[in-house]
Amino acid sequence: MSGYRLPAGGRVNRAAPLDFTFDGRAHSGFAGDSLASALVASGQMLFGRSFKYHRPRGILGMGTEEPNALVTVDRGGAGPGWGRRTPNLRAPSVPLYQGLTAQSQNRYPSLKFDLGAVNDRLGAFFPAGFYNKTFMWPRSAWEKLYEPAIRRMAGLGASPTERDPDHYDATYAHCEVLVVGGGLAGIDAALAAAADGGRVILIDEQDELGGGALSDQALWGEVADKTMALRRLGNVMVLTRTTAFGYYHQNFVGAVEQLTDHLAPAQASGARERLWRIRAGEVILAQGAIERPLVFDGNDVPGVMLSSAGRALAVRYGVAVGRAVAVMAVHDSGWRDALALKAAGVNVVAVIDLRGEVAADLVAAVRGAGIAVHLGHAVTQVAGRHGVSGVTFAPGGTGQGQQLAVDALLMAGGWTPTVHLWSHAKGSLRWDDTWGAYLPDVAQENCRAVGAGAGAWDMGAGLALGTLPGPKPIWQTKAFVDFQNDVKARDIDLAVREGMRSIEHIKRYTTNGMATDQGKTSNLNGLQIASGSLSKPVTDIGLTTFRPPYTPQTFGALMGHHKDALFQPIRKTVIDGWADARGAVFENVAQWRRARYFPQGGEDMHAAVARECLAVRQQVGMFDASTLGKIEVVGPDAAEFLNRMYTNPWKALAPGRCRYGLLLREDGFITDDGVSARLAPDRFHLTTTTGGAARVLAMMEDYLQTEWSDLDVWLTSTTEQWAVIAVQGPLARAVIAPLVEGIDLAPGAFPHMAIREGTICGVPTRLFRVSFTGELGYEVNVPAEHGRMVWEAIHASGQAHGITPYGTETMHVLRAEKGYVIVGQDTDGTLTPDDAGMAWAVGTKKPDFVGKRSLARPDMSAPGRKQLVGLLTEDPQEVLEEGAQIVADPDQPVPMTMLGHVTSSYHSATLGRSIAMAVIADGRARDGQVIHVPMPGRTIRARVSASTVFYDPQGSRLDV
Amino acid sequence: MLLIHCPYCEEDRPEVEFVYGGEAHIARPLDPATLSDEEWEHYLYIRRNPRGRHHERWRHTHGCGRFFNAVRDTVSDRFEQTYKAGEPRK
Amino acid sequence: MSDVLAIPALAVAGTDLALEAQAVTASGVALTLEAPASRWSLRARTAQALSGVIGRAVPARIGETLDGIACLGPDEWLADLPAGTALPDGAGQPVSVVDISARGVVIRVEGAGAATVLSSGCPLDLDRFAVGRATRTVFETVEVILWRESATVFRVFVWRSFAPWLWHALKAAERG
Amino acid sequence: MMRFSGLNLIAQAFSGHQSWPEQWPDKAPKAAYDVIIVGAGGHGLGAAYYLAAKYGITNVAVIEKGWLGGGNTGRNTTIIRSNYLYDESAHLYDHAVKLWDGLSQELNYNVMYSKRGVLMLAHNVHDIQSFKRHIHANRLNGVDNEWLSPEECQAYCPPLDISPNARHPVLGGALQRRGGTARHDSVAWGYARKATALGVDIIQNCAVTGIRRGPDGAVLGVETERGFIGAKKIGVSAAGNTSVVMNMAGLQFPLESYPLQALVSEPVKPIFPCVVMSNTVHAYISQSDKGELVIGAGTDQYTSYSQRGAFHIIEHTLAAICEIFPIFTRMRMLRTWGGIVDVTPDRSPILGKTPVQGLYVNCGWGTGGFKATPGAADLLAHTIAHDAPHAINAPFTLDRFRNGRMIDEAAAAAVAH
Repeated sequence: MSGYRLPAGGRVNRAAPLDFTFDGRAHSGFAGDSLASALVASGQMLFGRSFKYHRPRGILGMGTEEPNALVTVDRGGAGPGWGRRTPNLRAPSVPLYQGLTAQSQNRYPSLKFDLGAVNDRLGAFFPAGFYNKTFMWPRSAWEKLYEPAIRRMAGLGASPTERDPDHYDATYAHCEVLVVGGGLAGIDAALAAAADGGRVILIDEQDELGGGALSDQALWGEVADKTMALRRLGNVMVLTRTTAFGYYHQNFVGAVEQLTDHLAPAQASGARERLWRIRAGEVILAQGAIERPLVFDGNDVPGVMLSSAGRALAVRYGVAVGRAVAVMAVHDSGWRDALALKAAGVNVVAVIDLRGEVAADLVAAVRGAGIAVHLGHAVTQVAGRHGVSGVTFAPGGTGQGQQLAVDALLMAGGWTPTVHLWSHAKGSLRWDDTWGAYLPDVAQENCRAVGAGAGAWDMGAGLALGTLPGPKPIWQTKAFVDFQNDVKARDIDLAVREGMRSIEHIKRYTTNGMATDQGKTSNLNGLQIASGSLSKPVTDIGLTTFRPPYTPQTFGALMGHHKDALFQPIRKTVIDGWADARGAVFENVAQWRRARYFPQGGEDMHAAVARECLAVRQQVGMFDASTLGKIEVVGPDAAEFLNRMYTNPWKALAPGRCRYGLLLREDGFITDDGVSARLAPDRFHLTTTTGGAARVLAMMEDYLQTEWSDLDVWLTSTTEQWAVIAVQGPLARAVIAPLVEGIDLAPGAFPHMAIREGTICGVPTRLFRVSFTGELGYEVNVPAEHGRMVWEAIHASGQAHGITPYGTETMHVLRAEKGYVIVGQDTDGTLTPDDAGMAWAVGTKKPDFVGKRSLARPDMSAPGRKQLVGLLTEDPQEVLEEGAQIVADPDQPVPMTMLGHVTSSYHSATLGRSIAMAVIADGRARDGQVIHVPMPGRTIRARVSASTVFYDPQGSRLDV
Repeated sequence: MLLIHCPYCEEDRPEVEFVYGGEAHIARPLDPATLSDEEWEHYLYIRRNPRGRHHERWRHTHGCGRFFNAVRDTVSDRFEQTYKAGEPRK
Repeated sequence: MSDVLAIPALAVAGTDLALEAQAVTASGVALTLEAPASRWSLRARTAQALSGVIGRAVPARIGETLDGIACLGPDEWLADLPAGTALPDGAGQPVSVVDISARGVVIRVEGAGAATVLSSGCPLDLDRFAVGRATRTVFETVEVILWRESATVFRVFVWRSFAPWLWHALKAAERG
Repeated sequence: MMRFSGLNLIAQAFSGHQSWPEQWPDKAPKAAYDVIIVGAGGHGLGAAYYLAAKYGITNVAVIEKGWLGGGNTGRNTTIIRSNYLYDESAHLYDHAVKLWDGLSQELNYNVMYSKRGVLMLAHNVHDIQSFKRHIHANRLNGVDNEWLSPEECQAYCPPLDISPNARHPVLGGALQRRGGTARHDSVAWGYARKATALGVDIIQNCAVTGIRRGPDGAVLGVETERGFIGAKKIGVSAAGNTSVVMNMAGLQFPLESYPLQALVSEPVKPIFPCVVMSNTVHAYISQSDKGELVIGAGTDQYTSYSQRGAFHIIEHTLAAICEIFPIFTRMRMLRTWGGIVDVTPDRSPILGKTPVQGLYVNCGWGTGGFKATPGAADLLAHTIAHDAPHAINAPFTLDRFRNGRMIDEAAAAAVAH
């Protein structure tokens, strides 16, 4: 026997030794071990430090309930800045692999000698809720002294600080029956369900099926046979190392499968974890039950653990939990465990049971195995700090004590059925006195519980206790309920004394059940203790709600595919690659990326934009406008429909002509705009803003389908059907003329605000003669697949005319020089058409349109509304900051009365000065007035212009 | 993720294909100009927001594209039924 | 390990996902980009009304397909016809015929694991999605039209600008 | 009321903490009160406290259908800030921030108000324009808010990824240094303790089932599971359940109730020093004093009272968090939960009188009610005491939905190009 490894037995592969380190010390174990079993086998009983008092702790359980033995596992990096460190892993759930590197947590400088343990000595000053009562004086010390100190104490392990080289997979799955839990109850349920022929998925969190049966050698054969039977069925999918963590509406269950963390890093390839999003016809929960610790003075000394953990170590892993082991039971299962340990070769010296009477066959069997029996007794004291060195027990817990030299103590406090997923799905629970726990009652979904989780498993009989009886008053004991959060029985008692009467308050006040195990071992004990303190039945105190996840789940798995480049689609036009190759600087607009400007020879944005602007004004520029939203509106009632949607009239628009459309929400505020064309009596080509495309289409569909379903008209998104190339500038016609066929470009034949169909570069085009620059301009629409070719052809044709590609920033400046509004920049969701100076776009004779009635509300036309105006700074070289606020009196005290703000502001190379637009209260009436823009440390003066048009107010450059 | 029966597709489909459309059976007044400010406020903003049985609109946006109505319990989130737009309130 | 290097590279590429001509997913399913075709969005109140205008039979039930035309909704059809096919535009009729040939691309997902790869992001039960069916749905947050050509071939219609993201998301699907 | 202090804590320690009194007594309802507050969250308990402490009205009951602080007060991500755009909002929220400062001392209860700063990230040109607009407006309103470059953002919040290759690169941020967090439960408990010490009754597990009105229409009191309780005035502070309570008085409100989820990670050592919000990526995160990363998710799309949301909301939230903070992909989600948020058409609250005489309301805080707790509570108390709103809450009336004078912060940040 090396260390605590039993000479034989267990499910580990003794032919496959594995080396690993814990806190830098080398250990070895076997394939099939967990980190916990391998460490215990090496004689390591101290695993970590508790959260608040830094008390030394060993393992409590050998499953997902483990609150104490949390470690950090480092799987190595992949170069500088990349790392695979994971904190707070439960050692019993960490499968051992060759080279595993684990560290203990929440201790400094070492696990054995931890300075933080001073908290334990001072524990009397840190009862539940202590932080509410202190750290308030002097007031300034909270920020400077107390809070920083509290924050430094926070946390268990350390967060990763490097990027994660691993990636994560996700999938949906569907089945007729989903079974959660692969113990014998779950296996049987899956076999039965499979017989119906439907798809069955069986999920289990461990690396092999069997659940509790893995700790019972007598059942191994049955588990093996049935597992084989399952694997042979074509309609059953078995997912091991997979945790069903959440049960959502209509049998939607989330689960995470561990794919590589059980392998040595060198053997691991592919995704680290996979998220399963499962929709099941029926869900069968077979989650089993978790053993309850007993609450008594000293129950947290390393070496005191759940009886089931001692059994799992012995039977499943072939590890003795100690050289001399005692069992403190209030439940039959402890007796059975004692026999199992003995059979596995562990020296069990005594079974102590608080009950005066225990089933005679158990007593006889235990006595027969040479184990001392002490009925009607309870452990009253545990000796040792970093490990158990002995226990004292006494009749009734209060009588004359006797000592027992043991180095491990197993607690058999009864069983808590695992009803987490049941509760996620809003299934109701009922209290069961024999289990001393809540059991599933009425399901809200097509779901049932089986096995121990349903209370349908023979775990034996026992008591349900708050605390073991002991010689000391509760407030003098260190009897732990929530081990990780250091919640003691006396904390719960204190909470009750301070007026916390609901279990929710007790939980929040003491933090009982709020540790990383989410109360799997503490909830029921806490409830029983509160029940005692309040002298009320458990059922009157309530139960805290179980919420997903059942066990903690990696952010990475839950984000699935959406990592790095796959986080969100970035939409690019067909011309994007051309711009990218020419060094364009891009900006994100809604989901799109758009070229913002095309710097040349080290230009900054200012210089590039000035050059691009002048080129458009003097020669010609080209611009990728493909991101504009487009909707094709077709049907006999198309014009009628648009007439109802937009503020302006549409019925009289002739085919071949365009119109600017302004769209309001029903509350009267501007939501979108765009130039649209009538292609035929029953066919329109609408444009929307880039960011508004989806919103406008959805809004129009809503009105069409639910208000005006009698109209014969249909909407089709054509945003991505058409690439759009704006060719703008006095030479625009000359640039496109050689490429266009079938369209008479002469001004008389093809005037401003018209559309023609023909071909360009041999491909079909919808050619708009429109301008967002104030210059002669065309917007060339071609099927997207030809967009790049046509763009390059126009660029080539334009070389003779000095054509200049420009981006969104230049587009913004050019349109601002003309006073054209950008919806979303110069307007926000609070401006009416009149506010935006666009009363001209409202068809006053129309009886109705979307938003019209709202414009008649009292406040929508009240004096003092903010109106869009132009602003010219007194210093022509001063460019106001967009978003800067405007006041009438810069000398007033703070808080100042603000009149409005700057919406758009640029240096205009064309005008040789700055220009700006602003929304200002009663702005148009302030024409010519000086207003002030207070900036930090100085104030800028500017003059209001009721008109926002700074360039070519007659529009003469358009009509050429 | 809810599972929603689309009355047009005649199938249960996942919630992510649908867009919620707010309370159902609030018809846009035929002649808004004749409404008082209070009546117009009621149309625009006032909602029953019941705890329990709720008539609501959904659109199978990423499916058949149609708006339809549903009756759902807002406490359990369970759908009682769904029905096509234009059918009377259930 | 190649995947360790690949993922950071993808992150740096960040905004630069591009379509290759052909790709294979981690689980061995082939992805190809189909050649352009003639595609229309067709709308009418009934199948008969539409059929009368375009001179072709169209399926009447949502989800059914017939000779390159899929019924997507009670008033909506997708026509996916050989390149160069012409359809009447239905002028003056209570129908809508809109050319969307260039609006999107079709990613062909082919192989024994095709349904599995698609299930990585599509929430529909593809085991129950019969050959010959078509429907609009989503792959994660991206809208697609799924058309099952055979047990092992799905055609995924997606708007052009979403195609690179979808292509790489499919390529990344690990489940085999 | 026993005074809380470090000295007292030490003294109590030597007697085993046996003598701490109840923080608030459990009261049976009296036949009638001057004022009844419906809803014992931070807002309702605070209103009761200010009624007693500032306005001398102590014959007050707070009636709660569950346990005090069990609604949105105990379910939010505890972000406190006041850097709102409009004067009305900035004054409202800054009133609250001023009360947060000193609340621990005022209540003799440490609510752990932590001025660690709230950093809002700008990811595109539109964000920059919008944030600059906020910053300038805040400055002229006397509310602190400052612009940080991407490098300054990272210096303030080291885990932040400011790589220009990110899908939504960080172009800068707006930092309100006075912003931060507080301990949510302590706020409710602190108000409850101090209010009861001043004579307020807190009646828990007592659902209001009706509001009784007299022949003149004015309120007479509330029907409850434990019988009728008379009241001259009733203040409703019922968050997601406001529509239900208002229906009892015959009123229909411009409100809809949506599920809102939040989550925490396992606790880790200090790594995240401030609060970061990104509206573009939809991520909200801070680290609690216990070490958990506290993360706010989005609302579900449909109305619901189930206090339960969909899983895909969580998927999107964590993807967003990991996009901005890629080092957190190996962190693990410990607990998720849901609340019910009541949302008005302009996403600003309704705080003031109702058309029913004697009935007052404080609702519509949507996802942002916690930060306003002391301010809203004080203003509700003021409005009840004077039967008239304070100047700060005067704009937040119901009328605005009739006359169109909305206070729409979200619309002001409209995105379109």
